Amino acid sequence: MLYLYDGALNVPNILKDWYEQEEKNNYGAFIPFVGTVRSEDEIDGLSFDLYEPILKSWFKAWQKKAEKKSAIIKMAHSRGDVMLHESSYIAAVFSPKRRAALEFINEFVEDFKASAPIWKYDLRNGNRIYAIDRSTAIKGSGILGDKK
Amino acid sequence: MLYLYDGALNVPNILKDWYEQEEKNNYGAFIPFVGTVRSEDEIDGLSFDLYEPILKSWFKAWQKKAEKKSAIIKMAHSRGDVMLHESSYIAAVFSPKRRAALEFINEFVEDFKASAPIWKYDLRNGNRIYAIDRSTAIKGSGILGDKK
Amino acid sequence: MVRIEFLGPIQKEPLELQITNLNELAKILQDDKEMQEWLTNSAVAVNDTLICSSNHELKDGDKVSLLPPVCGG
Amino acid sequence: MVRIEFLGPIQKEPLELQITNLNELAKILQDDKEMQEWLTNSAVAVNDTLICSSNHELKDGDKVSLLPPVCGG
Repeated sequence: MLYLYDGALNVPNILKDWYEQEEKNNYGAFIPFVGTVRSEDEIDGLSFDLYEPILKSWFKAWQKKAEKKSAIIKMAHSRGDVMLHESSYIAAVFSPKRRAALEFINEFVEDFKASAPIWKYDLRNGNRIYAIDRSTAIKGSGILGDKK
Repeated sequence: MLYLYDGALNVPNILKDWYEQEEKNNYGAFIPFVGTVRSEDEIDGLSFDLYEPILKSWFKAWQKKAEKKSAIIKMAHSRGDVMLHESSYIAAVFSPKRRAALEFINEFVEDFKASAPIWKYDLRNGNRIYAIDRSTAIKGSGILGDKK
Repeated sequence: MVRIEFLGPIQKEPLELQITNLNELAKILQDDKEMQEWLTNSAVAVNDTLICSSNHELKDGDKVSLLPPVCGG
Repeated sequence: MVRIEFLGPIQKEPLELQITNLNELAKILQDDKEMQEWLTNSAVAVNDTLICSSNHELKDGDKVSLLPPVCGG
């Protein structure tokens, strides 16, 4: 399941809900990844835009990959502003086996960073500045660029 | 920190405590690994023996490794009986960066499985049967064996 | 008509254009100085599916989205 | 005297032995049929530090622990 929230995530509640949803379903390994806003470069926080239609189809493709390994994935992400030391992202895998779970969370989080249609802005003195230096062009980008 | 409990772990509470202990400490990534007892081979549950002196020194060595990467680790484990669908193990890393955190939890959990002085027993019809088939000889084992 | 939407940080209002493929869209957008860098680093979706060739045909009612570099988490 | 402890699933009471290195311990334990498999798959710690050579010297008051194959988690 994919959960989108306005503002920061309530991490303890989300982890509790997810654990309790699956605890009787015979998954031997549960690995959440929690992303929290760090204080660096004097930012006041981060802000996020999401494009839901493609985010949902991207997530659905990963759900199918998980299903093939008898695993499931869950993800929560913030929309809008998330201040310093608040959390904006949780991805989790539940899998029968440890090894598969560790590999899956790794691949999932890496592809999330490279492909999920989410844009990050630094909040700095009341401004919202696109974090282009930390952003990654989606695979296949540039097809409208000048071919000369 | 290393936390040892008699019986099953209260996973939501432990994750909440750990998250809240570190949320202001500027770690961008928090990755817990939760191990839960699966129903397989008709067991009723698992049971664990720990040898604390060596478990603590093994954990301390990993704390030092984490420190070198500006990360920290926490671990909780059960002593005694843990029944089906209850959890017996949580390992977690807090790290400034995602990549380092994913690598670290991976290495830590693998070494835990290979080296931590914990013995696992299947609970089956009131018997406690050493799970030798799933156990791993610690590196350097066999030095007292017959050299002939 | 084909609707063109600019996502995330691309500060540009949607367009409605009479075009039949992505190459025509590329020519139109390349004339806009402010779009040139976005064109080199953005991905393109037609009706919310990512497309990897500019030869892709478009039909009346299609929606084209430009997705600049991403950074979730 | 050196104290020998058998951890986890090895069902054996501790021993107190007058020995000066691990090779002597190996010889004594190899005479115990029930110990032979444990000897091939157990690690050895002296005073809670894992040891990788049977030439390790022992002194009065040392504690030797045998650690059979592990499986935490």
